[in-house]
Amino acid sequence: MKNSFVELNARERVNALLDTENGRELVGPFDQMIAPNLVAQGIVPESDDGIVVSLGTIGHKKVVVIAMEGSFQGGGIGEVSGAKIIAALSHALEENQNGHEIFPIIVLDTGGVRLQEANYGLLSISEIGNLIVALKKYVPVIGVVPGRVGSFGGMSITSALMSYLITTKKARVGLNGPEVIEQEAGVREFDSSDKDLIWNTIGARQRVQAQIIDELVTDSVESIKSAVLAAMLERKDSHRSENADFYLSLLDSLDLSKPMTIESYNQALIEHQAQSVDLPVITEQATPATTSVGYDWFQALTGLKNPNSTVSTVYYGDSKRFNEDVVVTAIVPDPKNPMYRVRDGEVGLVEGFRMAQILNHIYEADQNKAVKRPIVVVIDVPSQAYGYNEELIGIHVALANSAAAYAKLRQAGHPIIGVIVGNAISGAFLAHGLQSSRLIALNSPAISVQAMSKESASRITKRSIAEIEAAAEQVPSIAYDIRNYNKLGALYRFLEKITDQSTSITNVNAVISAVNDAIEDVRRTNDTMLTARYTNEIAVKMGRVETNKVQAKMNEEWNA
Amino acid sequence: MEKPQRNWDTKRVQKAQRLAKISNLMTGKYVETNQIITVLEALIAPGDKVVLEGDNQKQASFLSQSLNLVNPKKVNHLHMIMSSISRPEHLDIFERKIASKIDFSYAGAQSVRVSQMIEDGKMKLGDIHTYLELYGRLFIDLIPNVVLVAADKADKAGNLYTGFNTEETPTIVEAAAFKDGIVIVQVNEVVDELPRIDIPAGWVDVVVPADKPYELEALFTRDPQNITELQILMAMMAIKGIYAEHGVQSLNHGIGFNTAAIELLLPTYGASLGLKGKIARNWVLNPHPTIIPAIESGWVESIHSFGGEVGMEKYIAARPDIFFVGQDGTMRSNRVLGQIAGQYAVDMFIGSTLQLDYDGNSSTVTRGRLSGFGGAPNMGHNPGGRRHSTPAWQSLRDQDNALGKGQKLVVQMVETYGANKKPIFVENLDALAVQKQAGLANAPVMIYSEDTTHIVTEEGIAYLYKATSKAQRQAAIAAIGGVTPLGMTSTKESLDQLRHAGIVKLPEDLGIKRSDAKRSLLAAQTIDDLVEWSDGLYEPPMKFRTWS
Amino acid sequence: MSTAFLFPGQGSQEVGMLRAVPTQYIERIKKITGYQLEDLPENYEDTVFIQLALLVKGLSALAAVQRNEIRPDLVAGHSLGAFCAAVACKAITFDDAVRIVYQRAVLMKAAYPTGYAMGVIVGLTRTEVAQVVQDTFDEMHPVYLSNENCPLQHTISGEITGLQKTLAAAKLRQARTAKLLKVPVPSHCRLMQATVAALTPFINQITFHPTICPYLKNTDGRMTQDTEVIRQDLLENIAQPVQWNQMMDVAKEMGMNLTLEFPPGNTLTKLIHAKFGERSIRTINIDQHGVDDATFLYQKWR
Amino acid sequence: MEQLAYQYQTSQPISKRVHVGVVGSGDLEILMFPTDKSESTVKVRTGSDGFDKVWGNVLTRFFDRYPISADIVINDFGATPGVVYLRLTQAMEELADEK
Repeated sequence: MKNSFVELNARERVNALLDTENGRELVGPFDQMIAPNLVAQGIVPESDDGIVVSLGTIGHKKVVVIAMEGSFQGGGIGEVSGAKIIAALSHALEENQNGHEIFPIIVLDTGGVRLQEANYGLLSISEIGNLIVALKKYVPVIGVVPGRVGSFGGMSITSALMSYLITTKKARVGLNGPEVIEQEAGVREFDSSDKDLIWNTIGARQRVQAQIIDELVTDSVESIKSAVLAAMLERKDSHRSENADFYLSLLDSLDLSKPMTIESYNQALIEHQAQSVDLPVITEQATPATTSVGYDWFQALTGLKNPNSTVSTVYYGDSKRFNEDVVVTAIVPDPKNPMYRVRDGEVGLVEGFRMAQILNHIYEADQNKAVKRPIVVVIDVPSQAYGYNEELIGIHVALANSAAAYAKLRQAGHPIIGVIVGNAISGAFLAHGLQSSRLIALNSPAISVQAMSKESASRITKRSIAEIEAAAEQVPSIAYDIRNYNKLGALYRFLEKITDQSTSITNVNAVISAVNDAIEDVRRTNDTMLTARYTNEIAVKMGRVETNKVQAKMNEEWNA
Repeated sequence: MEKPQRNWDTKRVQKAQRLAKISNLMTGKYVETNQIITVLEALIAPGDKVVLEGDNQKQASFLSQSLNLVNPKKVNHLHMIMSSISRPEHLDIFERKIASKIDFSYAGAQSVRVSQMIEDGKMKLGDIHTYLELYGRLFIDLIPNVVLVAADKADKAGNLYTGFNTEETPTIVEAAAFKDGIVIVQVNEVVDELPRIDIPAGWVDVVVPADKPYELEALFTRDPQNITELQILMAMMAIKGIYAEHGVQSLNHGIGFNTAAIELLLPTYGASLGLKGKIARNWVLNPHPTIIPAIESGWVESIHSFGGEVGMEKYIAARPDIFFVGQDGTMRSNRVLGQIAGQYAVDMFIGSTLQLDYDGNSSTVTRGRLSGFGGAPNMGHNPGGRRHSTPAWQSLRDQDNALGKGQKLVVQMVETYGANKKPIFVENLDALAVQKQAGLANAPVMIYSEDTTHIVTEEGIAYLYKATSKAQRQAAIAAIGGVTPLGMTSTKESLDQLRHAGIVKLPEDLGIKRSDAKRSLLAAQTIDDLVEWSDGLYEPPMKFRTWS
Repeated sequence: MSTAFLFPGQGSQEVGMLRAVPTQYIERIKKITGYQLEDLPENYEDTVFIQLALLVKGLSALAAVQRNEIRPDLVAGHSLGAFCAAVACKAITFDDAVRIVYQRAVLMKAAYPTGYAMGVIVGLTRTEVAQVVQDTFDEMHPVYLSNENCPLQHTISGEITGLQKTLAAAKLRQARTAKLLKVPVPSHCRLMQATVAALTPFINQITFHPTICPYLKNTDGRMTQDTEVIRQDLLENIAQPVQWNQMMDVAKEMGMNLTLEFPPGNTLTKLIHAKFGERSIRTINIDQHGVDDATFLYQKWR
Repeated sequence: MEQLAYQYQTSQPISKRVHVGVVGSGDLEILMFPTDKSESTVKVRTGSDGFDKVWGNVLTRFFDRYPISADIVINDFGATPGVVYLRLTQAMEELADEK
């Protein structure tokens, strides 16, 4: 009888994939790198923080296998667990850059960001995504979603960045968990108690139809291992995160003003031929096209007057207001958007793919230039879109396209400077902002930086809102305010004196000057990655202490 | 000597009179579905002994619902005899004062209300019987006036097909048909030709097509997904330390995850011990889906079943070498014969329980719940008059006694702490309090200490039959009693002595490595795996569906 | 499908819960009792406010649900919730429920204006809790075993210092949780016997009507449709333990497979999940979904 | 979460470190580290409050039967005493494997 892979725990899964008993676990349980943030909140930690990293071979090819333990805290990514993945992938990247081929294999079983460490999860996931984009230049990054938890949240965005995804029919893959969609959008949008609906929408069998995963295999150690090996040997890559034109033309052909049936979507998908889609055109007009903090800052930073985009929620424009010519990007609300879950400035399907399209256009335009234009990202995104259509089509793929495009530009030498002028939440932030080389933030109490609304976090973690707020007093990463966010070391510059979100001359000048500094800093250090996030002074002292510990440990053990 | 004059056929006359009242409603033996209440009111008299068929699985639900709708002024003070009290209306007829007295065996699904109604005097308790006592007494002093039963199909003449779910229907019908009782049958379907005749028309008085097929519960399906490593460890110990040790050939498994684990380990762990063909060949067993891998890999020679199991029909039909299948190709179950076989004809009974006292008496009755018994008391005891020559039976023989005889193996398998993190071992069984509350003659013990030969916990096996005194017996239970208050009374010294004497064995004594107790050892880990083993013949009901 | 309407009792109240209650209900209460319900934090210390507020919260939701043509197959209310249940099965009218509850609360408060409360112990069996209560009993600071919410969740009622002592002792005997509840009176124990006597003539004046479905009794977990039995249950439940655990067992045995928990909170839904798991009974919580979405769910799953 | 600490006088040193289990629902992980002392220390973090006495009993029974000397770390997510004892004895088997 076949030996189930799904049944195994993370460590067993890793060992099952590797050629017999040749694995060497790195930063394992005996290193006792536990999550202090969990202990501080009265939650039992695990000695490996839910991540198993092993070096070894598959089919005699060198691999690093990384697996999430789904039964520990839903496989959520916190600081330590995130840092283990980041450190492992960093080493894998270095090895490949040095001509030593090593394949990263990632076994996903995760709800995404670990809500008890929220912002650490978001930071880590963006850094993991960046490394995957970099690694794909050398080797395919293979993802396996065996099932139990499946792959959700920010880690689904990560999954869409991977070259090739293998699952069993026991897996589910989606951005927002059913309970969160229900909480945010109501039970009529998505009934989280309706198992048929859930599995028919985001279960792996449908996900193959929807081209969101690449291969469905039977649940056995043998079949998963041979699928992984084949993907490695054949260097399989579906280029899922470079697919904007395909999806934009597809979305154009669909009526998404109401829930689509699964059959009609599948049919549309089969029949669809990718077409190139025109870029959005932004023109000035007499009256503002919308009202939002992000829109105001887009105007202020580009100097455009009442700009109006042919894609009502997505803006970009050249600006001469900085020391160098830059391109400014923004996502804004459209209260009349036919995509009814994307009316308050959320990042939805169109927004993710459009941003990717725009960025790819810039990439191509600058491809042969010695100096790549900086991108200034205006960040005011209240959340990703929570909706049924969004999950059916695969909003995480849209967000991954945007994140991948930002990462690609940065890695090609475009300084990406994010300016947090409004909310920076969850998947929206991962898609639009967190791939920035440097982040700058205003000090307004109206700004929230988080992974999930308090109401949803309360439902998922089974804690009351009062309990969550009390815990935030102890643990800055789960706070919602920008002052606490600054403590994590994630900001290049915290504009403490700007305590409102207005585009007053003083405010705008301060931001422009901070952006100029940031661009110069990136240029000076030739920095194309995100390491500055955890190597700066605040991060080393208090914000990312565990990340640095894990890095040091991994450095010690990788070559041991 | 002057012989008094009397009529010898009063019951027959009375039956004829009753049936005459509905002659205008009858076409042959048939009455219309919508006439059933009138029919019941005419045929059942106040004070009648009525058997209402509620088995473990099959329920005469149309007739029970209809009985609940009769006029209590016409029909009342019924003395109900039911093997299983399973449905709300089984109690509603007492609330409505249609019935007043009950004799039953099992009330798992209605145990709280049964307990309340007996306490409140709404239900007068005859007795709680083991199955065989109840069936037996249908022919002694609980002879029914009317029986209300269910069949799958009837033909025009009134012959019945009960098929897979024959269970106790023929026995109930027989008790009435040959003693001038009235037999009323609900049928799912009327057909021209039956697949086979399970009950002849001559035993049947009234047939009524039901509005809906009778209620049928899948009671014996355990999803392998929920089997834990502890259960696997205990199953390994049982296979090696009991099945192999005693050479158990014929047996019954109680229902539960513990026994499901054993069934799923036979083709893997059992095979690795080279036990195939040597143990567990002949079974009396409900058709547990978890037995499929053992059947498919050639472990099982025969299975006789008490009842059917939803979803197993096609699989069983395709395995007539194993199951009891009629010429028509469908299984016939028989609870009475199964119970007899389980009591008299097997080497071993093994099952779980909810409470064990310090002497090893076991009960599934807990506070406020008068659940009665399933088959366990019949299977789980050693009939004193039995004489058997199988190796397993003989292995328990007292060698010092010239007239000594063997014994049936009666094994209880429990984790020391239950799911609610409370000890399984208790000083006093809840059954005692329930006895007091309900005014029962006997405390509702399921299996008596004197019959229990082995107890298996996650810590080891206690071979209780080897204990020479009550104190030693208790020490043996304590030695495998974990950290329950009883277990904490066991010292290292006591354990060592008991191990030395072979009265207690730990996994290491059996050569079992605890780390091997993994789910990957199960021949099937999911319901899907069972379907695959069965070549797609097993069709799990919706509630066991695995989402994918 | 068999649908049960479930109504929570004291302890479920949350500051701000009256905000969503239509003003006509608040005015009706005022008209009947003269009591002005004001949703101020300090009022949540007062059992009269709490009881009337919970009643109106539950009954206003009930009216909305009834407008959507959802009918119960059985009803059960926990303690004060029993009055909502009695309204839901039409045994008493809204106005009469308000009258009785107001009278009941005033009498309870008068009997124990301060210094008394209830506590909850999780993780011990009823026998174990009874033992703790017995071992720590002190005539001067009396504490009694009260409600059985599920097999491992029981409440105790009595004088505050006594409660604290008993709760501490329960902790030492391995209770998972042992804490005071937001209930400022010692309900459901013999300390309320005089209150029962005082309420008797009042409740006897109320007209009871034939019920539309069975009602589950607080005092002994039985189901009944007998209005006089319901009257006695509503009267005596203040002085007797609520047999919630048994009520839910009986409901399950009667075929309950869908529950609608009325606001505020989700305590009773959580108890159902703890007792029966999350699969066998479908639960709909009105506080979580609102009446409209709850109706949508009811229609979808019924 | 409760953090509990226990100490036992023991006699049999262990030769290597071992790790078993997962901190998932109803389960726990156990790590054993060798020590030079003739005692065992056990640090328990458990998500189920109120079981300190049961933990003491499980450990006492374990060390009574297997008097090893080790520094032990346990992270528990609601395991029953049976599962705790299983994992402890599985750790013992892993220790024996090497020998």
